[in-house]
Amino acid sequence: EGIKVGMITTLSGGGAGLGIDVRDGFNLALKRAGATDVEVIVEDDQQKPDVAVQIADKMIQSDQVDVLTGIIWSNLAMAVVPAAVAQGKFYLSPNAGPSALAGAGCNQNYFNVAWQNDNLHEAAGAYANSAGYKNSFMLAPNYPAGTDAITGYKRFYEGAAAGEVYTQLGQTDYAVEIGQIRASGADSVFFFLPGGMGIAFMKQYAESGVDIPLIGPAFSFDQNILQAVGDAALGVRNTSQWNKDLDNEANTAFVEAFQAEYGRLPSLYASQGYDTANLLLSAKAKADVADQDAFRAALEAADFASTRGEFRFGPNHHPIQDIYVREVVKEGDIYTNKLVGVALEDRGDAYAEECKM
Amino acid sequence: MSDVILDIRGLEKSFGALKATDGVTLDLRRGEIHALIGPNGAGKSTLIKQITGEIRQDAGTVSFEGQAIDALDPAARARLGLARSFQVSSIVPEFTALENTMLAVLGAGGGVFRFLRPALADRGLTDPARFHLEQAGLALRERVPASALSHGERRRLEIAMALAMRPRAFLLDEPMAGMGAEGAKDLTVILSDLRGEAPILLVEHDMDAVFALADRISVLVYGRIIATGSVEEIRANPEVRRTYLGEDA
Amino acid sequence: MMLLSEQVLNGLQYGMTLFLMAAGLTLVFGVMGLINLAHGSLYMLGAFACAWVAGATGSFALGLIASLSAAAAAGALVEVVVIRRLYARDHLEQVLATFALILVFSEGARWVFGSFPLYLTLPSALSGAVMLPGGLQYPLFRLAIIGVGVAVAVGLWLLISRTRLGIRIRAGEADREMVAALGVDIARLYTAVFALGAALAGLAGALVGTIQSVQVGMGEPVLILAFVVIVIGGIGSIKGAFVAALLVGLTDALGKALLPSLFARVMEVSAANGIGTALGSMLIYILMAGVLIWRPQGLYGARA
Amino acid sequence: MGRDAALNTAVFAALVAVAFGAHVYGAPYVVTLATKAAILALAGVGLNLALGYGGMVSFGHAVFFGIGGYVTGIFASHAAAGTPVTTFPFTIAGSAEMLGIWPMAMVVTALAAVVIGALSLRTTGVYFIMVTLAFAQMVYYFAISWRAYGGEDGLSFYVRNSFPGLNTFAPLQFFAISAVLLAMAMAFSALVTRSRFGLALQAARANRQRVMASGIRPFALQLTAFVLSAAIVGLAGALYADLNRFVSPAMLSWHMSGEIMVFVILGGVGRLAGPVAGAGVFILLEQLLGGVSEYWQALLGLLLLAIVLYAPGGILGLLARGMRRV
Amino acid sequence: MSRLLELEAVTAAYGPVQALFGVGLGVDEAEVVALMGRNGMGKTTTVRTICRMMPATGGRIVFAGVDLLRLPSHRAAQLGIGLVPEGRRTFAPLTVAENLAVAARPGAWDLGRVTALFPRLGERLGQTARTLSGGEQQMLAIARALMTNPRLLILDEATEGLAPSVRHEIWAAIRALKQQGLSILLIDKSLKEISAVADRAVILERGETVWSGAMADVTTQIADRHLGV
Ligand SMILES: Nc1ncnc2c1ncn2[C@@H]1O[C@H](COP(=O)(O)OP(=O)(O)OP(=O)(O)O)[C@@H](O)[C@H]1O
Ligand SMILES: Nc1ncnc2c1ncn2[C@@H]1O[C@H](COP(=O)(O)OP(=O)(O)OP(=O)(O)O)[C@@H](O)[C@H]1O
Ligand SMILES: [Mg+2]
Ligand SMILES: [Mg+2]
Repeated sequence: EGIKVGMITTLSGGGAGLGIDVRDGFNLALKRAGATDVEVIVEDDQQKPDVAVQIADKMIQSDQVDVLTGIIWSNLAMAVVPAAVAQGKFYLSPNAGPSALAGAGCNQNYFNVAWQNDNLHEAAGAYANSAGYKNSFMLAPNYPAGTDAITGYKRFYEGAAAGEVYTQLGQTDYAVEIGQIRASGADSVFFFLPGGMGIAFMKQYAESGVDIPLIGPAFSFDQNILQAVGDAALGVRNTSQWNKDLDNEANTAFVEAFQAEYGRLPSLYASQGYDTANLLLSAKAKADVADQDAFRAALEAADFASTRGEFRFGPNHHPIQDIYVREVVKEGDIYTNKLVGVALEDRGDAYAEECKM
Repeated sequence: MSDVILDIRGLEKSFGALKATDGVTLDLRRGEIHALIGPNGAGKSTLIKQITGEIRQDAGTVSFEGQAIDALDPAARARLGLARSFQVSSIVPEFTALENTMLAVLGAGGGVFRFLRPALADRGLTDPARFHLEQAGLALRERVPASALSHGERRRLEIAMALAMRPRAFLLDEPMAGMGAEGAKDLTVILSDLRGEAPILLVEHDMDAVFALADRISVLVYGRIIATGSVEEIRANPEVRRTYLGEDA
Repeated sequence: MMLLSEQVLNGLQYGMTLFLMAAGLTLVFGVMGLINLAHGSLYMLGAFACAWVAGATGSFALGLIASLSAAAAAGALVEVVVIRRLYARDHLEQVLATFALILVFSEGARWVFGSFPLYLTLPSALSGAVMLPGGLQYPLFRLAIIGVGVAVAVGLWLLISRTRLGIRIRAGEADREMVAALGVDIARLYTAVFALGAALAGLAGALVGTIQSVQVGMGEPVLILAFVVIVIGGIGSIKGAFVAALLVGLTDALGKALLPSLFARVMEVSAANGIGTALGSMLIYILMAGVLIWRPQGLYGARA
Repeated sequence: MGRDAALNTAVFAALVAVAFGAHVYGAPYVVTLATKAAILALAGVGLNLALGYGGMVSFGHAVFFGIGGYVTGIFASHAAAGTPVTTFPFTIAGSAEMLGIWPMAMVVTALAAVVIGALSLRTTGVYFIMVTLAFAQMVYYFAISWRAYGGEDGLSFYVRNSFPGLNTFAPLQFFAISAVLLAMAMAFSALVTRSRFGLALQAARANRQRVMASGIRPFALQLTAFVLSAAIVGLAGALYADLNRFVSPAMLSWHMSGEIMVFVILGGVGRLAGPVAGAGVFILLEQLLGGVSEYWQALLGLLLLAIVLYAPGGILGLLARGMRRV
Repeated sequence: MSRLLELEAVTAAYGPVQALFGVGLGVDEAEVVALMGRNGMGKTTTVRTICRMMPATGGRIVFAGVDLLRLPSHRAAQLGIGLVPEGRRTFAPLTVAENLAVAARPGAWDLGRVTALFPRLGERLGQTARTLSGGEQQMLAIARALMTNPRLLILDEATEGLAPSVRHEIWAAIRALKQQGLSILLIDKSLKEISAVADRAVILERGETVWSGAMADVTTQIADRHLGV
């Protein structure tokens, strides 16, 4: 018997690239598995929380989906997930992992297949230690994900803080912050600036004549963004739970199939979409979605070949996984990442203890 | 009670180097039409604006019915009973002639903050408004939007609105302008009757009307009153004839 | 001390960037009186055109030319097809129409260029930092932006206040019908002005896009900032826009640089950071509200 | 006049018919969409009072929408958590009663509007547009960094507030609540705009000088209208928060102000049912086009353009002309 | 004498409301024609149709041999029609000098000559039109029209709001312009002054030409019937 999936994701406007990758990765997995009995309804949330809520209502009330997925942004997830799981739907997160949903607000029907929001930042902190940095300058936008980022970094980073600066959300000019970095005497710069903010920052940083090494989470270094940053990103170390050269069978097959299907290299987000679909398929093979408890148990088993290699869920349904260090390199004409090491092994998250389910 | 309704003393107003009014002293008495004439740019409209409070004077005082009103804003002065007409018609274009006039009635009568009863069904507003439209010769045009009135018709509307305020003193800035020969004739009759109701300070370039109506005339030249007197005195004043009337004889 | 002088320079530089972004809008909004929400889209178009042509040909100069011409052409087209029919109507209908244009431009750009940011980087002659007198390192390209900004400011000011074309544009804003009745082909004049405004938006997009990111949606924040600058300066005043841009740039830079540390003197660091940054984001709006409450017609605006 | 009233009633009736029809045909989502349209139309009716009749083009009305929403969200979340909203200067408990929350939302919004309005009304025209935007942006950035209530992530409260005798979770019943409030707001605004106050207010929009010369202070008129307008928008914000069971700074953003304004203009500025038609048509187009192409927003833009170009005075302007011809 | 301007059975409407129902008039080279009628009878509307500020719905308008009916407004002006509009319509935010520069076209009238005609304007070249007194604005409107060096000057109540002495000067100027061969179409309320300068008169009533003929033939009876004086 089939299963009905509602995918709410961002397909228009400035953030569309991420949603498109998640969707494409998800669809690729279904296609490769020949899963014709999984019906996917995709809707564009326009990156607006209210629209996402209304689409979720529609999918639950009218389409009567069994599983929801697809949301990219934490604030949209916060708007949709609690009400959806309260109505007995499963939600599989292919990207956002706000701490509220990992800790006290966790739910038995909510599974995160990507990471808890802090994870990549924590890994960056761990990497900073191993690289011998003692005095980091930290930079993130002034919103919850930004404060989480710096909190995450500091959770593992043991050195001193040369500066801790929050920027305006959506800021595009970083001359002031770069000036502060220059004056700070830092030996390393940790930054979390997703999307266009990161592009602008790295370009301006490269031109500024400051040459303190940068570290950041994968979000500013994904396949699509790197092409826009260009040389300015070369050599920068960043942390990710995935990379295209991760050596496992599932990943090799995924990267190859994705390129063949869409004519571009897959990104982090595509891999997450792909894993989410495979998790779903693995559970479907074991249990009927109508039998919630059985289906949930099947999901908890996470019995699928992840592109990340080892993958399992912690007690709060968030991944326990390795997080790697990558370096930006140029392969021919294309800017991409190369694995250079492991930052954290078998990392769960800091909020699991608060989760009572 | 004194006969002086409006008392203006030593008004001064400069725009940069230009003295638009330069120590103007003038009064308006019960029952009279006091005409104010003078060359273009002499400061007549500026003087009116200082009386209504649209422009603050640099020096001098304006008292109305014995009370100094220098501290009041235009709305407060209007509520005391000072009504003006504008040299360039100032109407609400999307309102009909009737609604424009109702606005004047409303301002004079008060009770603006009533929210629920339709104004157009409010006889307290519509009746006086219709009456004054009729007076100004616009009875047939009451439902026409003011934006669709011809220039002369707008001038008439301007008059209707001044009348509708039922003020205690009128300040009329060139009411005859644009009225056409016939309109000027009608208006002369209206104003002549009106002075019994409230005195009129009349700024006007139409000398036929001024000479026919005025009880007193003051002549303002470059911010200064150079003469005040009866029609005959002013007509005979050689300086007025030269600088203003432009008559050689 | 070094930091402060660098931040003042950053503020001035950011102000010049803002002016460049606002320049086209001053012309169209301040002088023609048209509320053009699609200004940001033309800015985006310029950046995309530049990135695309520079990418294809390897020449930044060709990219700049492409950005100017693409934006000007789009501007002229928009004026003839849409805007022209709206002059006589309520200002608000222009708002709706140009809002619709944003949707068309943004999604159109995404359709043509894809959803991912584009590559646009500095020409090598202008890349890197130079040493300023006083020992301050400063990116060369930003100095170039300052230069272009000043040139545009002077050029626009001369155009508007000193040429007959400028006089006619302003007269047209005051009374279109009357200007035409005096023998000026106002329709063509406005198309030309709109295209010029668009070209300036496109130029700004190409230049500023070079140091920021070239992607769909990049025009939106610009739009608001540009309006802020023009309004603070006083609508229709090029000088005002220029001064306001510098003022906003300085306020923003110094606010960001100083507020958190100022708050840190009276409270704990992370709280100070949060509050300082929040206040920093609001600062230019506080500035705008303050200026307008104090001078309702803007710094150099004519009192209505 | 009679014709306009008929048109306004017809537009409102169409919205109600859609909702009830959808309920009968078992499409609860369409009922939810109709509810969204009704709530946004309510905000539009509020804005129209300031913008359409008062000539105050506010580009910051999202601030009132958002404040209404946040009041609801804060009260509801405290009610759920069983904590007081504040203990200073006196204790205010959380609440999940719509009838209690609405007046609260309206009062708080109105207070904000008094402050913002009094300062903004020093300016006119485009300056007014931008000052109102400035205030909205300040509140927006404040909300983004206001950790206590979620910051940028917003605030979820999982359950809808309750209305005595109704199950607010049933889409049709919630629609009914919204539609009744919309109808009341429309009736109120119809009365106000025709009253003495409305006459003076509309005059003040077109010609301040004349209004002052008539002895009326435009400032008082406009501030009153601005506050009334804001209170209605605040109520809409409260309902919208309940519809989504969620509030976030997005409700305060300039996009939201712009969207409400677009509904009003699209429907027809200064027309009673304009916002209803505008919100309805916009949401309808969004739904219809969403499935057509990934680039549906471009199509939406083109359709909006067509409406602006060929329907001066918005949708209702077009309908009114159509009726006159018949 | 040749016809410069000819209107035949011109009709025009403001949206759905028809305002002109059949206006005919002609102006010859170097001729002054007065257009007369009570308030709201269509004088200004006629002038607006001639200047193409509003479309005519029917009839014929020919200027200097060119059919104006389909031409845009600025073409009519470029052909040599200069307008002093009702209500002045000076460009408020522009200075006096700029107001004059907007329209200037080469010819006998230039800045020097118009300021000689209106010395007051000469003193106020740098002042914005918004702050001019009413009469000063009127002078500016006339001067502005002259700066276009028109073949036909249309004056719609150009002496409104002017002090008597200035009015005398303007009438003198009109006579001088006529002498120099300029054609003038004139609307004014002062019958006395019109009589002294106009060659012919055309009287409108409810948007229609009801009388036209030599100025000298405008009897008191005609004036009483059509103009109310
Ligand atoms: N705001 C201002 N700035 C500068 N000059 C001004 C201002 N307002 C008026 N003036 C000047 O002050 C003088 C007086 O103007 P006012 O309008 O009072 O004249 P007036 O006597 O009414 O003339 P008219 O009979 O032509 O209407 C004029 O020279 C005018 O240019
Ligand atoms: N903008 C408009 N919209 C609709 N109707 C108008 C408009 N302007 C004028 N009318 C109408 O057209 C008719 C002719 O007006 P016009 O202005 O031509 O009169 P006029 O002879 O110039 O009068 P006046 O001596 O008052 O200037 C009038 O009935 C007037 O109401
Ligand atoms: Mg005057
Ligand atoms: Mg006329």
